Amino acid sequence: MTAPVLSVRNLEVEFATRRATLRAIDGVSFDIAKGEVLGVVGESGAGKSVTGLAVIGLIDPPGRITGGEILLSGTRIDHLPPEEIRRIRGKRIGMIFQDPLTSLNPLYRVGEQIIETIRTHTNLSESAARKRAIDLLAEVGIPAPEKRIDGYPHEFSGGMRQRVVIALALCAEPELIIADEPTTALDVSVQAQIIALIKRLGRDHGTAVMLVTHDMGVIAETCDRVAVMYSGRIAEIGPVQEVVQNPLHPYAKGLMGAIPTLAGEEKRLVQIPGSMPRLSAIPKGCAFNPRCAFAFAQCHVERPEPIPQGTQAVACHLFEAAKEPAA
Amino acid sequence: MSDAVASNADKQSKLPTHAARSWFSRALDSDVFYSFRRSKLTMVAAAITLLFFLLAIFASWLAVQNPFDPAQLQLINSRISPLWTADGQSPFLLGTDEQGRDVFSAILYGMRISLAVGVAGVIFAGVLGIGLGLIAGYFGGAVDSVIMRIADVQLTFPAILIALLVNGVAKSVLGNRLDATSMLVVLVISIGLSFWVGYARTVRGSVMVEKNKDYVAAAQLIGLPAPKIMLRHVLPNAMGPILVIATINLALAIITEATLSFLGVGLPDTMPSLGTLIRIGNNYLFAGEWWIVAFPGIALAGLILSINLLGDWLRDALNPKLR
Amino acid sequence: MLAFTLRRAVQAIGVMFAVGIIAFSMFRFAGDPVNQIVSLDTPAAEREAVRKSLGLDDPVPVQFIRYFGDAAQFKFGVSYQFRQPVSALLMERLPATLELAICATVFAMVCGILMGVYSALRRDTLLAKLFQAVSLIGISLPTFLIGILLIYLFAVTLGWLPSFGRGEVVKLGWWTTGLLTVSGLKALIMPAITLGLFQMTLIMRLVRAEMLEVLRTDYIRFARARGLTTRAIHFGHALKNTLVPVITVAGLQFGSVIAFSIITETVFQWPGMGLLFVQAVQNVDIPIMAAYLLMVSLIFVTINLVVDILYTVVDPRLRSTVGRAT
Amino acid sequence: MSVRRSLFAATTIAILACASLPASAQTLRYANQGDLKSLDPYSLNESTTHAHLGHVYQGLTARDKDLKIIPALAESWETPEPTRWRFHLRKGVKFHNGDPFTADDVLFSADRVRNKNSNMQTRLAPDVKVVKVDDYTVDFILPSPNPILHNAWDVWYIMDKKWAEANNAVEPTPVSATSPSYAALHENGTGPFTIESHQPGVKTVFKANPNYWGKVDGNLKEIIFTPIASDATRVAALLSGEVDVIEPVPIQDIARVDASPNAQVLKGPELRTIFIGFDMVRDELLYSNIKGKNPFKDVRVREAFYKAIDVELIKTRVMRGLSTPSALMIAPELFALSKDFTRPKFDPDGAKKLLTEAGYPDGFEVTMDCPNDRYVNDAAICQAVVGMLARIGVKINLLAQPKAQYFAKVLKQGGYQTSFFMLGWTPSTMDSHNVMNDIMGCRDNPKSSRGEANLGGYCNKEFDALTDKVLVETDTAKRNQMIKQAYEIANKDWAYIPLHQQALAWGVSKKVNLPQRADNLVMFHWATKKD
Repeated sequence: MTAPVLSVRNLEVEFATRRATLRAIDGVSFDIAKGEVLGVVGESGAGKSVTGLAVIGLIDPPGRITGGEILLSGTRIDHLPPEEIRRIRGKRIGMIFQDPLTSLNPLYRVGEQIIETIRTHTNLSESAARKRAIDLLAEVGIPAPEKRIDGYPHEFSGGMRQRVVIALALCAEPELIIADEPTTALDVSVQAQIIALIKRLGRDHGTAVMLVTHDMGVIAETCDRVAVMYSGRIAEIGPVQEVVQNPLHPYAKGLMGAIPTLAGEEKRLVQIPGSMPRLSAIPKGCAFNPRCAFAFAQCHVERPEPIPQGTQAVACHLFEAAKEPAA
Repeated sequence: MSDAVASNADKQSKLPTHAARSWFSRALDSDVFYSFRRSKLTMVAAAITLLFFLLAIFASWLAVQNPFDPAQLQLINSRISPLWTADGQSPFLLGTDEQGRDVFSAILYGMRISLAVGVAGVIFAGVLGIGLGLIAGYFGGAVDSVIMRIADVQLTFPAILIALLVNGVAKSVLGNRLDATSMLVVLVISIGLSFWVGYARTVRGSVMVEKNKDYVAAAQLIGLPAPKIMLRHVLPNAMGPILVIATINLALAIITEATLSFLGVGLPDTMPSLGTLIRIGNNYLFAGEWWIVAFPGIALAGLILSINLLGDWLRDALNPKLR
Repeated sequence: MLAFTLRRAVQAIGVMFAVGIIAFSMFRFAGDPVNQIVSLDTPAAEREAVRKSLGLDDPVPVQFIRYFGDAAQFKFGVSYQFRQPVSALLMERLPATLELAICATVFAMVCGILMGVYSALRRDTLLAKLFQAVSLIGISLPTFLIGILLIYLFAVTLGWLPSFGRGEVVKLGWWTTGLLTVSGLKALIMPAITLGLFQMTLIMRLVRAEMLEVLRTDYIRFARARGLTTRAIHFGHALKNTLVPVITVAGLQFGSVIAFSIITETVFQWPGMGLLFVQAVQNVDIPIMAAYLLMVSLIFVTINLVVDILYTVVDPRLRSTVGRAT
Repeated sequence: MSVRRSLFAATTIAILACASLPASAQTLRYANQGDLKSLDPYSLNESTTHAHLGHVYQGLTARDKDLKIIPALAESWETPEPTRWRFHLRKGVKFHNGDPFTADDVLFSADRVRNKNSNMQTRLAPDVKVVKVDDYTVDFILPSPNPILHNAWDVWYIMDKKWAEANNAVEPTPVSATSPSYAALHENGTGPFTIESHQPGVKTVFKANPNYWGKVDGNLKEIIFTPIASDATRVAALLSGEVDVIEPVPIQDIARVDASPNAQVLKGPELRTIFIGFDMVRDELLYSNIKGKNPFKDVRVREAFYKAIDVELIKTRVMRGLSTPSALMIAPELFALSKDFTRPKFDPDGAKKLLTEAGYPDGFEVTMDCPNDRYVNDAAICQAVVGMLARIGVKINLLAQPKAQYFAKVLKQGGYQTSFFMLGWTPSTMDSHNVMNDIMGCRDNPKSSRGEANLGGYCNKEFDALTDKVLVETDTAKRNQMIKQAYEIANKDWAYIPLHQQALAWGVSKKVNLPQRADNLVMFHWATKKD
């Protein structure tokens, strides 16, 4: 069996502020296999984006990786010198950011930015790179790419710009694409197209995709597996069908309850009372305990570690004892 | 001179304005104080600025003579070198100038004038700029574009030229009745007219942001005057950037006053500000009477440097993005 | 684009008109021009004759219209002190001021941008701190004091550089230049540095602030995520985006540089328009003062216009739209 | 392309090579505070301009190094009758363009200098008839005797009639003209130098005239004149050897210049008298807290002011020893009997007592007008005076202004708007009559030009009668006695407070030998420069 494209083991990321050192990611582990789409879901501040940035080595001071390892196709990349991780970025890992409107340098033509990226990572000549850029634009669904390649970003619509961004991420045929909330800033009508595009490209190129989002609907539609994050930890991880249909973690349950169904049945949305704690005030034990309807004494004392439950894994004391599975 | 300030102001105005928290509580927020305590240089600068202000305020108690009172100047005591030099004489710590004016006393009184002109000029500019900014932002349309076009044009005219113009106009209007007091007013107005743009742009930006918010409409619905409501919300938000502009402008205003004095359109020589002292003292540099220019020069540079340092720190401290 | 340019041009004319009114009224009523023309012992009757011959006894609006009509044709009358047409005097002095202002601006831009970029990219190094210190001193010392100190150090004490004037100049048509002779270049160094220091400081601080801001933008983050080299990110992407507002400000600052040359030219006896203006103020030479004001305003307004148009050229976002919001 | 570029390079090198030639030994570089504005010798009555143009143009008379009147374009003159002066012109003199100098040129110049556009009309009264006797003899016929007719003629420069007519420069440039007259930009004199190039306010280059009619004492082949208004820059230029002569040296920098290895200061008394005056005309002062009366009409107040001012202290402290305290309104060099006068002693107590007697035991307030860029340390002197008067209880509000504003306010055309002022005066005729008539004569007759510069309005008919007698008296000894008598009257009236004659201070390179003249005209045809 080959190594997974991405393997994250016990990742810890800390931010040193002047008052205290905040742990944004605390012991996160997951794998993504070739061609697999892993959804990472959670509320704002749960550590989804930081995880993505940590993988691609873009955690800026005062943040830093303080523990664990990140392996790309079996090779550790979390301790590489800056120049070597730079070579990996864009070439082996592509990244797509949330806001296509601000991800492109407004002063450069779209083509210039794509060609620049291609030539950074390959030995292609200017003209060959340009040809490849046109192909890429065509592939991400930009009409008349040979014309649009000389356009400036402001001449593209939001959806088109996000396609350009995806083309940029795909430039060097990376093994892994990290898409950090790629559709949040887009119109609803465009969101589905972009998600479909990412999914298609992942499949066509055999690229692994880490899709960070807070939109369960997107997860359900797109991903093979899903990781639910809460306060810097993975609460539950498993195949998307399982997690959606049968969430184990009380938090995941709450989240799944929040998916509106297309069928339009009047199923009441389950609201989770309260909000996620600030990093500076994570409670002892299980971070979810103040909001958890099932919390018991142990939850206030001991931090739960992920426990395999079939194809899923869940970090909850309820399952340690495996006493009364929730209804 | 004013351009960079304005562009700073532009940047400031681009900052996300937090919800209508009072500026005061935000300024006293421990973040700001933390960054203050962290920077030794800022603390030194603040101490020096405070010291200069205190020296200026208590000048009449600290000075050995009132350098503005000709009866207290003894020509026989002219051009005495500082106390620690061979020819020094008590009580003239920093020596005396051509008129027998004690340099230390003259610096204290001169600083009082420089600071008074600077502070008053900045306040005048602030009131003018904030007022015009509110008007431009609130009414929008033609009023806005007229005011902002004036601001654009104003920006290209350096303060010194505006000040010369105002001075020229005042001279022709007031003519021979232009005495020291009215000259002070003229200086304040010249400086005020040169520096209002920064405030206007900042405030206008804030108003534009606030204008479309729901609470304004809501306030209007329940019959509250929108301008008043907005004022209450806009000013606290804009206060941080305004404070930064004011600090930097204070330094610029003091330099402008000194430069006007150099060009001979400042206060009369019998009431010298720091700038006038330097202009006069500069004539004695080649003669070896260095103390007449050196100490006022050091005082002026130290004052402006400290204020600029404070302004820099304030800008960084109030701008979370720069941290 | 055309409509935008046209609107700006109309606004520029409006500005010039306003400045014209200020110039005319200010200088018409400041001091009595007749006193400057005749000697002290000239009888009153002759003074009246001079007053009449100058048209100073006409109603003020008539004088204003006449003045404006002449000014539009670059006729500013005859200098009271030099008995020469003001336009000729200004034209003679223009090259000196422009050369000084351009050199000062180039110095300010080159040094300011280099220092600004360095102190933005290497924020915590000793050199960056030194640059910050230099910039603070540059802002905190009055120009005239810097000029005098430079003269004292480099001309009097060390004797390396001339203390005044333009050195040898070469005539190229009506233009005179000091850039082609050794003495001309040497004479340029201190005035250009004195004049440019303040702008350099401004540009340095602006570049540093803009650069820091640009480095935090999404497209820079994305450029890093694309694996571009640090060099390409800093000097390809960040610098170009930094320079757009910097160039605008520097362009607008060119007007200030010309006006600030009043002080520098006085200290270094640089034979430019600023010196002519100061001498005119001292001698109440009204035609020169009024013409200077109009001329400088014209330069300002033109630069403003050019910068506005240039802005749309540099920044593609503005090309297709009507103009930047003010 | 490359050809053009190399051509350009070659040109550049050539230009550089030419331009960097060192200044030769016989080139003198001169910087003055003031500027050479117009080359037309009649367009500006100002001493620096006269000095510059004196290298190029000449008058019928000249003044030697000691200001003695000597022949120049006139070889000799006599007064056959008191109202007729006959001038014998020098033969063989040529203008710079080669035209010969004749009586016609004198007649032309006499008309031109009295033209309405001339700034030098006082050089020759309008009722003087100028008659050509022959090509080299000219008569001046006067309506009444005038023993000092030719006293100010050293700077009445003679112009070439033919040249002026050919170049449409018969009249001096009218102020309202839209283009300058040829004569404002070009010269055609008879003097030892010609002007090679002239940029007003920037640089003027003089070259030695190889065809000069006379003998030149100096050895200069070229003079490069640059105006440098800033004191510090001017001094720096001298100290760094960039110029050979500067005028003036600010008095505080004299020691510095003298201490430098390559320059020194030529000092000497100047003929200008600096004095203080009071408004004695108005019934209520314009600028004072005393209402309803004019304290300066009281002779005791004027005496008190006089005695409250310590002119010796001003000399040592403000003027650094470079002034000559004066008891008279004229410099001792210009009046033979000056030594008969002594200045009343500084006496603050007496002054205080006088003020009390006059009814001002607590003093009063008055504004003093003072220029701040006209005379040596003018504003500083005024400040010192303010301090001294403060000690006898008089509070002075000092209004020190640039000369342009100052003169516009206090002179006749400004309506003599002053209560108390400081002024300086050099009689253009180098004679007391000018002082007595212009600054001390009654100004009560609006038709007469008497007392035009009498800002205080001092008026004593007895004094005026003496003034009129002095004008026509030809016997020097008698004339001097009359002048003395007049000055005694004025002193008894405490009409003015003469302070001092300021000093001349020229900064001169040690390579240059330059005689100094007391009227402050820097004349380089007497200068020599060695390597």
